[in-house]
Amino acid sequence: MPKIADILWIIPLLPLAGAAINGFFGKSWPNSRVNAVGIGSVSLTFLAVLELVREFFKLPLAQTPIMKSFAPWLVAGSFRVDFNFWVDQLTIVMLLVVSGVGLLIHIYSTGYMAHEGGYYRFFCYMNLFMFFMLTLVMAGNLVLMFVGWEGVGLCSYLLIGFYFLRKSAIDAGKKAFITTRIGDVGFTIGILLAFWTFSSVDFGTIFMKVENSPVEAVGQIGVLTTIALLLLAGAIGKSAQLPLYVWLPDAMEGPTPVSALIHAATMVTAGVYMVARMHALYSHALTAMLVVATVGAVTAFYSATIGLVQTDIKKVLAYSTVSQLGYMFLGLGVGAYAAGIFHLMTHAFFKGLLFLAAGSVIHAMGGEQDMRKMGGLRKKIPVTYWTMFAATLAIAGVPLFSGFFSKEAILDAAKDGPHANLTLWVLGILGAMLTSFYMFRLLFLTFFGKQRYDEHKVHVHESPKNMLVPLVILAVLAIGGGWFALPTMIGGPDHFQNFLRPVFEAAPAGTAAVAEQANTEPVSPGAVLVRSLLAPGVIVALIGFLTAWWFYIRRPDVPKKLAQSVHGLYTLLLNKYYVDEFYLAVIVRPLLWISTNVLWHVVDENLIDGAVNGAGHTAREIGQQARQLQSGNTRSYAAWVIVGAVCVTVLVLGVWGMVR
Amino acid sequence: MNAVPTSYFLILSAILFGLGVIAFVFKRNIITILMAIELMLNAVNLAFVAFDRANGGVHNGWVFVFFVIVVAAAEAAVGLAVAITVIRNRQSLNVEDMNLLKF
Amino acid sequence: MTLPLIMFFACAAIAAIGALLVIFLREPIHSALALILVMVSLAVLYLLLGAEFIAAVQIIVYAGAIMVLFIIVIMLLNAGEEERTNLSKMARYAGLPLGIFLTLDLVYWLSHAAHAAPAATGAVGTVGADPTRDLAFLLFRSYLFPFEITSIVILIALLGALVLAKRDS
Amino acid sequence: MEFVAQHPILVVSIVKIVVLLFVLMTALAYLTWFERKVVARIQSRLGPLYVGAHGLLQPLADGLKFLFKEDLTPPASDKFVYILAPFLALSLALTTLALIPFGPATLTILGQSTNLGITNSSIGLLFVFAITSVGVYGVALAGWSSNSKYPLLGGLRASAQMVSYEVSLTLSVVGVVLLAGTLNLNDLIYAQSGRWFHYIPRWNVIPQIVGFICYFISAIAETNRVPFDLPEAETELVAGFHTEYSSFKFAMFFMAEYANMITVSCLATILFLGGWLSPLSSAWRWPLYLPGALLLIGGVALVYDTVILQRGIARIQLAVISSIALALGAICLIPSVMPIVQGPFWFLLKVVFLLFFYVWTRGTLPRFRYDQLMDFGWKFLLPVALANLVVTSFVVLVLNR
Repeated sequence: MPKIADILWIIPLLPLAGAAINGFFGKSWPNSRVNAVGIGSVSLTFLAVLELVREFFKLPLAQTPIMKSFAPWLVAGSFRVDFNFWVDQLTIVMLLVVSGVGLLIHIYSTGYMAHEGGYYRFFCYMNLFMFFMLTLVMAGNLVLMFVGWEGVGLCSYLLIGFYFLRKSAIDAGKKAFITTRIGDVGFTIGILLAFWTFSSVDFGTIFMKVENSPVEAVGQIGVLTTIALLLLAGAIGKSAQLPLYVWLPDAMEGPTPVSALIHAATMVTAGVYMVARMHALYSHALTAMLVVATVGAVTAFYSATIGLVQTDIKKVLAYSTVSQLGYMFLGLGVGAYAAGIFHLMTHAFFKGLLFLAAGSVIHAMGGEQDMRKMGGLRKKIPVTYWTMFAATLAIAGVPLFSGFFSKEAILDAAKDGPHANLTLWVLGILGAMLTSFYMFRLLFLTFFGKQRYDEHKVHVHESPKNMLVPLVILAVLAIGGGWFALPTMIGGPDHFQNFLRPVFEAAPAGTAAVAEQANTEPVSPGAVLVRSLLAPGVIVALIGFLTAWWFYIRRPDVPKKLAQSVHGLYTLLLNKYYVDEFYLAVIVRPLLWISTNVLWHVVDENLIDGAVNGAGHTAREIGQQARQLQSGNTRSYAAWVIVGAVCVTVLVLGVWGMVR
Repeated sequence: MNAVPTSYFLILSAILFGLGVIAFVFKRNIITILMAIELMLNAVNLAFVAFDRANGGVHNGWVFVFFVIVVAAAEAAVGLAVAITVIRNRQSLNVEDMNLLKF
Repeated sequence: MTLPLIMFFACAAIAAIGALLVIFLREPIHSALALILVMVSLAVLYLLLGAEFIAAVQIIVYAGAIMVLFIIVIMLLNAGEEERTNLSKMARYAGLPLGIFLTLDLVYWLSHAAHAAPAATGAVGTVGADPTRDLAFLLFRSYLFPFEITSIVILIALLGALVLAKRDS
Repeated sequence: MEFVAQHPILVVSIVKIVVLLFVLMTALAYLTWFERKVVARIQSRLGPLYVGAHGLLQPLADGLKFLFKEDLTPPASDKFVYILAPFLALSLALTTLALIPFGPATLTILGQSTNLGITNSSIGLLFVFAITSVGVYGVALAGWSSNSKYPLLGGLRASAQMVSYEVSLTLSVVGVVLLAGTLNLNDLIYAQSGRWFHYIPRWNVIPQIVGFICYFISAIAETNRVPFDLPEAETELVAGFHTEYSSFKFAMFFMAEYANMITVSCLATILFLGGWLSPLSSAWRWPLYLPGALLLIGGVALVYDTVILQRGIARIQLAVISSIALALGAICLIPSVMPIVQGPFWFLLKVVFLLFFYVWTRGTLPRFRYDQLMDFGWKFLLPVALANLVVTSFVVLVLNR
């Protein structure tokens, strides 16, 4: 058996094959067979990844990262792009997350989508997404990464617009596509600039060259900073940060598994991954770092506030996703790359779980998404309840749950990391409080209190096995996913960060952060434990929980009063700060006007059409004159032939004669 | 006995070819025009054989004559078939009546 | 004045006259006969050039097959005299002068080419003991592939002629 | 005159041509007599009887008749071609014979050793075919130029038939050429010399029996003879291509047809029956006397006939003929002449045999229908000839290994 490391391409290609098969033949197939192909391919991928991990751990550190080029792709002068893959610890983490969570969600979908039309289409898209995501993660150069980048964008567009009969769905799809595209423009330019600067798009070369170039301090905008910021633009678009976050909430139009896989667990974290992958660059462009951190923190807080008042269960989760992504950016921005990735992983677990659980709830409620029409579901759907509860604890950052470790790591780095920045830290803390508040609000509204739905209309029922199993597995992960860092509670090492160190130690900031993480001043483990239990994050989480409990269990009438008392603020939040309206007025409308009145009516109709028609017209005129030659009389043609013959003979023989 | 100089043959072939060309332009009858083509081919063959003798040695020239003859046969077969069909449709042998293929 | 020369001039005259007749006779069948005359005289010239085999083939294929085909077609369509329409200005004004010019041009250059070419080897006849055998070797050894191709050409021509001439009823 | 002296070959050739032509003409004339007699016997009739003894002067009478008949030329006909056609037919038919070797190269005239035959081309066979292939024109042109329905149809049929059968004719012969490895007729004959088991002559008939049959059938078709005589099928188109012809032009067609018969028979003899080679073992000496002896016996028989049976003019005639026969027999017995005569003797014997075969088929077989004819030619004869060719070439290949 060949080593997976030698045939890395098999990993992304398996899902692609699945997609192709389902896409071409799935239409007439029964669901079971579609499942076999779809899930089969993904699970094979997962196994391949596991095998790869095994081999990877066997490798001596010297031989990592694995860099393999399989074929030249684009070769033009000095510009050369290969199909080359790059596998290091970071990639390993991403691979595990993507393929693992992906597999679980595929399984979940078999239950959730069972009665939907276009079943094969769904799985075809999902597999395609897996393909692109894996390409993105494993890519060894910027261009190949960009392929995956755009590919996942495409798949997300297709899947958001999965119910293409619903206009809202289609619009949401378009919105997602276009919004992210705005960021991608920056990304593309960034790539070109990178090539122009480093005369290569391969990570290896780029990193090497970056290492040898001086660090650009804050406020100093050099080429590295420019590249970093441009790439960041793409990341912001993809990972739904301010100001391009608007597409993500609408993306909830898609089926819930899609929201879970693409818009919570994997795709939206592509930006984070990209920044982490290019950490060398960012560590040398401190301005960019600052921007990253700021964007992250602000987004974290901002979208959390919106999350407070949303009533649609999936919308709440969407905004919480945005804010969690903000946390990741914050982590990256303050140089705690490992922490950021750590949060990425845990978030993949608990947010995926939350979405799936929400999906299960919606499934139970027969498609109802408004939390005000739920309540008291605790007894009806216990499994969903418990899993969701676990996820909520995790995201709220309750100690011993995965979210706690990652979030704490980020906040610590923000408080007293090398790039520490107190304002950002404060924003983070507040965000954390809001997070725990709205999450518990969601939990209480959904599962506690009295039923606010009509018993006879809605027949609440627990979801089938193939939906619950992934829930449970994810719940376990959501709880235990963070225990790599368990020792830190008593001042021990953080295994996750140690594992990632080879990747990030290149970055001075990263190492510093990690080092700082590793040896907080050596006091007794008990003290450390106490401190970590009394960390601000935990406290605010507690506050959030209590407020939520007070509002929605103890005194359910308070929220309304509050809403009336601070009515303006409430509506503002409810309407998401009127950002969409703002964009519509400021950007979309003018753009539309210009493209209609200028580009269309002036440029297209007069200039372009004019040119084209003109060309055609002239050609026709010439033809009109020339066709007179073609009299249709064979003898004339014969005569013409002779003319030609004479010309040739005179020419050839004449010239030949001259030569002789 | 001494041979005929090669140039004589070549000149003859040139003349025949020219006559073929003229016939090709001046005849109105499809079939005759096809004949004119045959005439030209023959002229060429003569040139081939003459040159072959002039060069002596291996008879590559003959081989080409051979191929020319084959092609001529094929050409005659197809050409006449075409002529027959055309004549059937146009009820005329005069090429000047077959002037639909224009403008 | 030697025998070959006499024969050459006789045949050349016959051939040239025949070609002229092809042009000036109006009855297609007469033109065909004139053409046959040309071919036969050419065959004799080939003999004179020592190309017996070619001469035989010339007669068998051209006179014996192709021209027979022509004559049969003429008989089938029973083609009468051709009428002297003159619709094509091009042919009328450009055709004749250019044709004549081409002829003279070729004559001029070919006669020169002949001078350039090695002088005709002495005896009528050929180098190899049995030229026909040589030709056979050439055809089936050196030129085997083209030879096969010609067979395919013939086949295709056959089918084409069949398809074209078949009256679809 | 000294030009001729420079080229004695011319003289020799001319002499040979004259002799051959004379012999051939008589042969043609008496071939008609022969045919009529044989057919008559087959149909249990007596055949020509009154003109001379055994109707032997019948051909002469016919010739005179042809000469003195009025020579009609249809006014609507294309005069030139109309006249050209029969000349073409006859001349071509006769030309072919120029290539036939009647005996081995033993004769010496004007110090030039030459074979019994006018030329000896290295590709004689091809030339024979070349000329026969051109033979179509006589018929076709005749049909066209008469400018009348029946001849036109006859001409079309004739040309189509001849062209089609020419293919299988040629193909059937290629086998022989493969075996001999030459196109020269003499060499073709020499290639057949020798014996199997000391007695069976090495003639091509035995290995090439299929080819022989194919050849003979297509030869009959080629010469428009029964059962392939559709071009002149009386019941359908009066007399076919020569309907409009009369008197001597008609005679020319007539002669051409018989000349062609002789030609193909000669060819068959050369290709398949070992030409002039004697079937008897050369170990014996007595076969040398055979020609003379036979002639003498014939002469004696004629003398008996003259004396006992005939009366009047016939007596004189037969007396002349018998004396000629006896004289010839005597000449053939002269030792110096004897070897020269052997070749022609056997050759003629074989040819006559084949001609008899011709007549025999005519006497017995009915006529084909046109589509049958074509089907037979293309769908049966051609494939068989091809198969024969393939097999032969394979065998040759194996044997040469």
